[in-house]
Amino acid sequence: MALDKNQIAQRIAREVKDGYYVNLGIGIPTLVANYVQENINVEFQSENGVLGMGPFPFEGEEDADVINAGKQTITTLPGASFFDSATSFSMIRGKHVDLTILGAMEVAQNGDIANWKIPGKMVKGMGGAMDLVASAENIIVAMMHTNRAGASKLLKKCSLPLTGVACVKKIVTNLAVLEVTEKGFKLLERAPGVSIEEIKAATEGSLEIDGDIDIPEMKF
Amino acid sequence: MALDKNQIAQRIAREVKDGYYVNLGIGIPTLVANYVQENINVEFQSENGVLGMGPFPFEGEEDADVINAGKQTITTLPGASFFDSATSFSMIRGKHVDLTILGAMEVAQNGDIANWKIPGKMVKGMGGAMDLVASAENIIVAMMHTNRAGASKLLKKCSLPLTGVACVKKIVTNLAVLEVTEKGFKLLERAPGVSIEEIKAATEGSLEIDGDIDIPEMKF
Amino acid sequence: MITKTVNGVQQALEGIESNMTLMLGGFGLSGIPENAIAQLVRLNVNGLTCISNNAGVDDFGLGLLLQKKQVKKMISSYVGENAEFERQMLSGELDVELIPQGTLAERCRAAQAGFPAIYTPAGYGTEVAQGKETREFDGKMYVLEHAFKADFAFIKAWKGDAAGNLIFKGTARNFNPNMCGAAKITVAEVEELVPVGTLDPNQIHIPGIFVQRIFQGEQYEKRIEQRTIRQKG
Amino acid sequence: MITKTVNGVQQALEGIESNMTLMLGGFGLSGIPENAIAQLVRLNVNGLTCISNNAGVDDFGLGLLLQKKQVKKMISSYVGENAEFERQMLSGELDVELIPQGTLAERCRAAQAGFPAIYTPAGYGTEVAQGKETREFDGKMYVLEHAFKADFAFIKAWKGDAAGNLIFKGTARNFNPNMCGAAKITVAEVEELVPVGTLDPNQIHIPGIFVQRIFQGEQYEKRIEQRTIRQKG
Repeated sequence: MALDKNQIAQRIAREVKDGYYVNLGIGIPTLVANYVQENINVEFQSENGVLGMGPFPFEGEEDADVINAGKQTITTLPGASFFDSATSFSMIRGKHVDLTILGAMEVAQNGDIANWKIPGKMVKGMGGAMDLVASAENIIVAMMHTNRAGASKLLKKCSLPLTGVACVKKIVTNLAVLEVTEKGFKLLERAPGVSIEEIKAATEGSLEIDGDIDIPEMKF
Repeated sequence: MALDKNQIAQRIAREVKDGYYVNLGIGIPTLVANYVQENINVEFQSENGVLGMGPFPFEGEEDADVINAGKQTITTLPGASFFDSATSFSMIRGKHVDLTILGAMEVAQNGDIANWKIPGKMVKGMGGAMDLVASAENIIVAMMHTNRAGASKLLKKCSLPLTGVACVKKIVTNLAVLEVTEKGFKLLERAPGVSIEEIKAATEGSLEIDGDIDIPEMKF
Repeated sequence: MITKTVNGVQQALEGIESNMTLMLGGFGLSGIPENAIAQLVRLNVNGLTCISNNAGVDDFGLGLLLQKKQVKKMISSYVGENAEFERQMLSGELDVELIPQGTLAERCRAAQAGFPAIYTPAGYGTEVAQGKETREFDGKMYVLEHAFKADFAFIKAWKGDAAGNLIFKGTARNFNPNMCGAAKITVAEVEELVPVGTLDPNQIHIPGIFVQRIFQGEQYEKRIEQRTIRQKG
Repeated sequence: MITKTVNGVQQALEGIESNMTLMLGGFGLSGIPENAIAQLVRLNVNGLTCISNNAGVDDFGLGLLLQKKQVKKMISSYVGENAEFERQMLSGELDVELIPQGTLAERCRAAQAGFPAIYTPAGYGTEVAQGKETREFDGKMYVLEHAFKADFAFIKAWKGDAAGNLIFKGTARNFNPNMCGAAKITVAEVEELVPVGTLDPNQIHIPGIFVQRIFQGEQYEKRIEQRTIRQKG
């Protein structure tokens, strides 16, 4: 059965290792924070200028001066720090942030990502996404395998304007976990009960499968 | 009579205007702080990371963590701030410091300055001087008109390795105040009792004199 | 000490004219120069180019200038919370240049620090890099981006003193420090103007040299865009 | 929270090898990583390239490494207070690259911030620019200077916590913040390691993400180079 958004987040949380500084994009990536293993130490960075983000505040404790990049009120944990935007992107551009998790409209089999603009529609902007994908060593995309019209979002080549080139390392969708390799999307795991045929059908880009029988179901 | 070092500093102090942020080099420039008019507001920046420098500390109040670019113990005045080296040179490179006063071994009539290296001798380094002269809008050189051997330090062309090109605006020596113009060193003022002939004799570079009789003696 | 205090927002904005380029601090509605924006509305200057990460919401922040059609061009990284903005952009009334957020921050910092341009990897291979010089260093591609040139920078800080020293609070810091000294005139408004000597010289975020004018804002709404909370217990 | 605390200077310098490139904070003898330098002497690694604004004095700071001939090359802006340095330099034992102070700071900051190179006006038209690319922007000439690449950065801060957050004191700040995160491994030594949560998140000079290892130095001499005083009354 295909995963829901929370399950995608839960699966991605397994990629978050002890000692990682992590930047979470808006949408599914934000949910990842809820599933990080409790016995590891992780700090969340938000590009508007905070490291060591905690949960949302209790009612009445919201502070207009303490928000995340989604403009949501947040709290900070002990050891947190605030800083300016240039310093924030120094952390990102300088590869001090270990893992970036973000959503996408399309990913190409060479790792190109498109997630900021649909020609003809209102364009809201790239925010920090272009800096993040141009710099991060490790980028995981969290998204549905297909769009609302049923078309694959894992493509030979992106059709939408790019956010970054050859940068995505891993993709976790409602159907599968895939790695971007030189040969295309390498299938690593299937969602429980989802067949390889289903994944093949939903993937327009080149799908690399090492021995059909061995693709394991996801573990959480 | 030619000026002594304190008198050179005293004359330069008249160039320090209300509201100026000033960077003082080592040597005669350091003395300028003693002569700034009392009724104007000036702040001294030191490139090692302090704005709002005050006088030396009283005995027993020295702090190894509060020094100037000459490595001397200092104090700070109300309104002072400390910052890192990159920020310090942002102030300098970004033209936020209004006036730089520094010493020189040689100045050329096009405004070139040499003050950091004598080939064949031990070279100590340029410190912040190259950043200062490359960036400052207003650079005044404080120096003796001639070197110990009696040779002019105001030259057609510098013979020593340069610190910066076409940057010096004004020179105050023991003999004269001169402005760097397209035609060369324009004589603005003479030291009290020093003749134009003496200044001509001590200046190897092109000396521009607007009507010999009108060159006034320095005022303090 | 050099004094930067001006007598309120009117004096703070003296010299503002139509068709100028302005930098405005803030991320979303957090840390925006509320009093300066209100005065820009009152002065009714127009044809403005605004460098600001976001464009406010319909009835707050830069949205107030957009409502009155005072803005000719926005240079931002994200402008998604503003219906009037969308209308003007789609109708072509408003010119919009979208640039990566880190590039925005660093083009401000370059102006502040006297750098003419920077090489950043952000936007390489995308339409952001179109028409721009690109260059390889150590096998990675970078885009040359130029320092901004602005007439005024409007900054919102938490505390400040007459020397122009500033301290920011929380994530309301954001672009504000990077815009200080990045325009010809930097105008800082603060929630609290404290006596000189009160701020620890060791703990000043922006030394006064980067600020030309400072005043205490009359009031701050500090509106919250997304009030997210959790339940107790 | 990610913990950076190590068990003293020995553990802090694990992985140091001869022929590495090191960054060392400090201006003159102010804000130098005294404990790390002492350990480098004990470890007797040599062939080191040291990026540091100054080179210490004969019997303190980097001078201790020079005495033991552990340094192959110095990259500094000013090296004037050290007789042994002078001897080694003039005899050709020691390679010295002198660069402008602001360029030194910004080449560190470029490494920290992921910029491959910067354009600075400093040194244009001088021998510092020889063999380097120069370029005109808006009628002014600039020199292309590359980000440093270093193995270790040794930082001295005033206070720090287990998360790696740092606060500096006075002008002992200098190059230290710019070198944090500018090398593969950043080792911070502090006068006081305070409990996590003690430092105000608003007042941290360097967030812990830029620091890999932190420890409290055993002792600090904090020698004064030029003790200048005035008379009372």
